Amino acid sequence: MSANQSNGSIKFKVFRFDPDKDQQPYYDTFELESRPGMTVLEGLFDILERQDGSLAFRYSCREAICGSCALYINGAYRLACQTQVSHIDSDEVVVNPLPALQPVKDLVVDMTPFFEAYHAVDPYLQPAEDLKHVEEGKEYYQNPKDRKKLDMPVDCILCGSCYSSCPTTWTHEDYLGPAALLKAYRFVADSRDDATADRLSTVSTESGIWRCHTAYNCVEACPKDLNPTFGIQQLKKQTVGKLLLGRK
Amino acid sequence: MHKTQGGWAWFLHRVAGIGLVFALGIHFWVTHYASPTEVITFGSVNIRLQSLLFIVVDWTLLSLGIFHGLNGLRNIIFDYSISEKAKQRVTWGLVIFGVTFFIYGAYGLFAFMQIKGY
Amino acid sequence: MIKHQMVVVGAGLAGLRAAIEAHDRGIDVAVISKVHPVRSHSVAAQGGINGALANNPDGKEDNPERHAFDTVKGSDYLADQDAVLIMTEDAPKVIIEMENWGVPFSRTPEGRIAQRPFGGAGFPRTAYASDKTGHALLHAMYEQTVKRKIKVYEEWIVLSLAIEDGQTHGLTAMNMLTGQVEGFVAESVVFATGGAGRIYKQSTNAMINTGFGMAIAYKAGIPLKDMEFVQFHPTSLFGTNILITEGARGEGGYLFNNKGERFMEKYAPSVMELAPRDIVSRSIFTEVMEGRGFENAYVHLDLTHLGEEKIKERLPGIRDIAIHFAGVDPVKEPLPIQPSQHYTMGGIDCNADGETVAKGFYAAGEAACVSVHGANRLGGNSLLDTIVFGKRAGVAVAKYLNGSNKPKASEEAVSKALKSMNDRIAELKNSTGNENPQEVRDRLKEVMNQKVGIYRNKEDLASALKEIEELKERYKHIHLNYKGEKYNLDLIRNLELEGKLLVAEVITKGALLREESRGSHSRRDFTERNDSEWLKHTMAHYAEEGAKIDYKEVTMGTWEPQARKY
Amino acid sequence: MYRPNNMEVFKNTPAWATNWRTGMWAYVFHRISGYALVFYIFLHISIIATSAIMGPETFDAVMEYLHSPLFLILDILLVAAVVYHGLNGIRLILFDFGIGIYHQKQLFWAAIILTVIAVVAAFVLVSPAIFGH
Repeated sequence: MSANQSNGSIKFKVFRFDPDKDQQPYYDTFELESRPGMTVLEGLFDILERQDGSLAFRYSCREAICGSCALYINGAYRLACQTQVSHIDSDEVVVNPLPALQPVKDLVVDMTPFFEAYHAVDPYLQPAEDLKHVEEGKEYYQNPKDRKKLDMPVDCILCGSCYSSCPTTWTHEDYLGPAALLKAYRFVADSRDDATADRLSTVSTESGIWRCHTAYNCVEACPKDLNPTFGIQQLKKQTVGKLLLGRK
Repeated sequence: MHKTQGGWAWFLHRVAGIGLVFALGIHFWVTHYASPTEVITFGSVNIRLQSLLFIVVDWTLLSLGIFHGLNGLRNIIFDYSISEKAKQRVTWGLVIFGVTFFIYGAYGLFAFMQIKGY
Repeated sequence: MIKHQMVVVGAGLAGLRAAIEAHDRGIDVAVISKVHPVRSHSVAAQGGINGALANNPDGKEDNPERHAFDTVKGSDYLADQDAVLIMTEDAPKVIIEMENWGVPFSRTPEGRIAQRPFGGAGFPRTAYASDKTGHALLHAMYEQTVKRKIKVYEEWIVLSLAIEDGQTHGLTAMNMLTGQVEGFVAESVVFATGGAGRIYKQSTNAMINTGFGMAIAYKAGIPLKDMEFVQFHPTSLFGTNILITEGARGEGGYLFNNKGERFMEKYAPSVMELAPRDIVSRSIFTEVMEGRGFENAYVHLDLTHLGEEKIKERLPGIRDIAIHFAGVDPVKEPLPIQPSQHYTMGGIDCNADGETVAKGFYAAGEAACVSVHGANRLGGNSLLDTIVFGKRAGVAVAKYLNGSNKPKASEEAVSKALKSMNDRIAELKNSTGNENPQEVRDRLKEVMNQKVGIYRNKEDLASALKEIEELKERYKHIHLNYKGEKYNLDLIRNLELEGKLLVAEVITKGALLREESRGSHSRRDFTERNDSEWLKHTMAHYAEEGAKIDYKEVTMGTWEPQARKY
Repeated sequence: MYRPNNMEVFKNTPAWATNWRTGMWAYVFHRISGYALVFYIFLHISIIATSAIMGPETFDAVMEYLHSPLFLILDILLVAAVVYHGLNGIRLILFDFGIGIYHQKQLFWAAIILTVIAVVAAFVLVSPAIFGH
């Protein structure tokens, strides 16, 4: 805990920018009362409610499941709601929006390219026709071992941290990015899904899996401790497997 | 229908990479570090290239080195948002450059191999 | 003016399900949501969704009737029994449909959907996806809307309804990114705007659950039903009040007071920790009030005996939450928990097809009150409610729009609403009042927490009502701190504040008038349930001077009210 | 018109200034050594091929010139680049087989340590040639 926090106050240095009005982004510094267990999101609310009503940021669940408040805080990609002020090893909390996306206002960024990539991978279950008729009106069976393969990829909250942290997205605007590719893997790994060939075709392009250079930034950035790189490598492996062996 | 764009390039890049690891190991050891005080001469290269192993190694280095290097460059260029047309141009430009260089390098290699028993 | 046949407001499970159903029936539908769909509060549901699938070996005897009985008993007989039967009969179907749509449910060894025990249920009938069931369901539901390319107006907040002479014409909504208010002309509007948890200081709800949707409908002349029934979840994390799923007790967690006693044996000896939520909440509250809590604020939820493996497999999300937000690892230590506001049983009055008193206006999900939850909702029934009644609303709207006396939405009515909304915003921006809206908001939350909480009495409720009236007066003189256009949270939150005040007033007034204890509504001064006088729904109608309350019959059926013992 | 990667507006936190963790260093070193080796391999082929084509005398003179301490030391840098690029390449191929994705940091450090050993060994081996002049 830093000196500033122990005496009951904490500085928030917050990125401010309205592309319609400001030539340049700038930082505003706010002095806040700190309290035990205070999160960065609570700090932002304090600013909004008590100091500066013009601050813009996204919020919803405040319990690290909705994915609204991914920000770049003191040198790390974090969810503002999940980050306690006292865990930040600095005199001030420096809050930036996700860097690789366009700012709309202050901490709110335009997530359009992120969700375009998500839409591009056909993110919905495409069950096999024969599966559908096994037992009318029943669930598709899936043994617990197959279900276990989904544990990691289904936990994605679409917060955009990985997308923002990936070196390829910094230079390539059409790159699908870690989250969308992990979503593609989520369905490839699902024993109920029958569209693997189509899915692999969709992602094995020059703006898809081959643009992943395993820098692991996505893994470092993920606030849910997921491993998009693992998913992408599985997609590469299966694609090359098909290429060489014509595996179905 | 399964199709892939970039899958072969990616796969061959890795095959070439593995080939280069082995070939370069031999190349470095023999030419630079086995007897570092000795200066390489045309004669010593000529003699070495009598053996099949070194013929294989040197041709491998020439071909895989050019492919792996230029495909690596292509990979880096493709990390930037460029049009499909530009991607094609880059690919063909690199192919032409690579083939030309390979021919030139091959010409050099033949220079060692033609004069037997120098 | 933007035109659609049907506009769904709210992109949680209920809203998306209604939109999907209507889309599949050929309706031109659009969804409006103030957050991206996957940020909706449905995502935070943890424990599971109830349905008599009979997949669990201990639940082979389960069927929709038994599910309905548990629900009715849990509701303290205030639920409409016909609606409950509709829900429980649809339950297995919608759960299987969701599975077919890709929800990664946890599985039994045979590969079928796994089910766990939940409070107030006679059998293990809660289907789950580890402890992130809401997340799994909402993402799959959103994926289906992506598949159908359903238009979603993301980060648009609906501000008012255009309802004239009992006929729906559309609504007005603000594009939060630009601050522009637009009119939407639609023959049919479905409100699936969620609950009102954030009028309480301590709530497990998302920050977006302000009850604004309920208030908009209420102001437009649609009555709110049974609003005094507010569920307090027994186990929220001390401090942040983040939900700790009932599944934690379903998997075998124990509650301990500071004497190390499993105190539930005093309150519900036969089902212990798995009593319905109102009973467990009151028990915890009583323990703390009588000095057997820790730091006079919380008790312990102990999971340590479940073992690391089970916790990591069945409750991984709970473990993450406990570690990140309380610094406690449930594998090693008990969790500090306390009850806090969790669910709004009441809502926009509608029937099992989502129909309200206004033609073309429908409601579904937590914003609606069908009513299937009555005075106390059982865990696992809310996810079920959203999907069953979301779907049914979609069906009903499609039937209505494809019907012969096809209505015509009037553009003038929407223009009128648009103009009055723009005037209202201009008025707020130009206000020179000296009231700080933040003080109003803070005070409201405080009042609700202290005086309209788990235990209630006449004195507290009357004083709360008086204070809310004062706050409403103060609200008229608030000023904004920021008057810009783009993403003006100050403006949006203060427009929502009016809704919060209206909803709070309805809750408090209903609670004050209801002189009995039923389900979650627990009066110190009227401790018994009084079926002869109070077996009826509270209906609140908007009026300028304050809510007008009258009552409506409860639809009974097979089950006659009996004492509610567990 | 939408420009997703306009880093101009993010002068205060450009994306490339974020997240410099192990994997990112591995990636950047791989890129830099890659650039260097592409440049080098064409230089190398040009010099060898040209001098060989010009005849044994020219070749021997060039070789004699390149056997100076300066170039021997530059050779060690070359060893560093080649060994790192090769070992990290093997690391990447292991990932492609699904091996070590959850141990990428350890693999990176293994590559670095082996590179250092190779450089030291190279230095020890050629030091007689360097200091013998």
